[in-house]
Amino acid sequence: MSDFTELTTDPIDITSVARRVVPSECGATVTLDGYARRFTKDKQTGETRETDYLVYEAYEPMAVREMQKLVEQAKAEFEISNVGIVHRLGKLEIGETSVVISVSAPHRRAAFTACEWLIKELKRTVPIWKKEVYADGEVWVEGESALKP
Amino acid sequence: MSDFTELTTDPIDITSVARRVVPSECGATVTLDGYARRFTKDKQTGETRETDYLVYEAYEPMAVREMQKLVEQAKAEFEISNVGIVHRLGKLEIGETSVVISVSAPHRRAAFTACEWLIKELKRTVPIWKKEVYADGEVWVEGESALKP
Amino acid sequence: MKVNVLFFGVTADIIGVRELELTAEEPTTAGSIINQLSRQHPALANHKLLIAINEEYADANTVLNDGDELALFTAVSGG
Amino acid sequence: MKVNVLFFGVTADIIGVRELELTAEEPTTAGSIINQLSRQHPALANHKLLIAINEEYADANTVLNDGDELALFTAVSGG
Repeated sequence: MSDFTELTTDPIDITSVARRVVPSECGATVTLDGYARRFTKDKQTGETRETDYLVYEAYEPMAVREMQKLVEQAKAEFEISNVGIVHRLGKLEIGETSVVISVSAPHRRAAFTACEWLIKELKRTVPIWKKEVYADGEVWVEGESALKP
Repeated sequence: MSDFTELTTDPIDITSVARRVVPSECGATVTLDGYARRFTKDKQTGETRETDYLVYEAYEPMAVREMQKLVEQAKAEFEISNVGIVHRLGKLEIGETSVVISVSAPHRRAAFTACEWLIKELKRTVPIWKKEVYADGEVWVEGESALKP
Repeated sequence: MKVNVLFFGVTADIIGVRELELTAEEPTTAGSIINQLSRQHPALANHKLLIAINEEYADANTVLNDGDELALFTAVSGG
Repeated sequence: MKVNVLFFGVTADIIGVRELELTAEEPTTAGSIINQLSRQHPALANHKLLIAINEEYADANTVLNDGDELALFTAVSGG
């Protein structure tokens, strides 16, 4: 019944994240989930590579602080009730959930808008990195974001 | 790995709905879930009533057809991969999930837009009705929609 | 001709059954069936009714054919 | 003064450790620490680095204080 921002090395259950942000007066929950993809297109070469598994690593205390800041900003900016963000760390098999962001709101419009804003900002500011491991090597993915404005 | 539209009297697991729409090339899934609320504000009187439980009823074959039409329209209009819609029927206790709409897409923007469009249209066109049962009575909720345009 | 009429939620409560087989003169519109039912069940007139014929939305002026399935219900409230 | 420097992902791979305690003359900026590390580990210069001081984003001109925790990492890629 309140906000939460967590890092976990355990599998993430989407349902339980979505349910934990539900206050009794709310009408809708919008949930974004990201997951480990089998195929990734290389932005430079355009080639598609098959991923074996992923590894996520975080600057943990700062990542939690940045996620909490995002929750505070979202609640100040949008008419929403509660926000839950859980990001998985460690090794993820293909298809496993890497991140879940659930937003509850009296009106679903605000929940959609806030959820979309939160994932965009999380990918830009929260110090978490993804390593893609292929049959023939591995690479730390570098984000597209510039320094924080 | 494909689209589905279902009515069920069983509890809905959000995770399994979200996962069933995930193709291996996709990057994001956006999921809307609606659920049985404890408190409802009466639109005429402004009073808040406490609901004991809900009952959903459908014109089942037409409801499935209308949901399938929405999926076809969404896939024609938005750059999305798969859509899953599951609506629960029968008696729902407070907090139980009534509807889940999951949309997967290569780019999350389209998933958000399509998911929001789908729940709006479902509430307007799909022949399903909700009965709210209170301590002192019950009422079939009438939607706000006019006839289908 | 015969028309099968289905009711849901509010309309099922008013009519007291979920399904009726009606016999009507041709041509008959959905609207004339509603009028006929409203005379027997005045509460029906308190609600804005939606109409579906053979599982597709239709309007009150639609002429019915023998064997059609006509569904009468109030504005939907799923979700 | 002493500064604790943390590395993650790409930077940890290049430096070969996840944490270093550096001794520096005052005043020292985050940028000068990066320059010093880049001389020993030229691969660091191939990457655009983000800087955090005591768990807050900062820029290269920020002057460090004794005991600060400086984190150096490439653009984040969570989600």
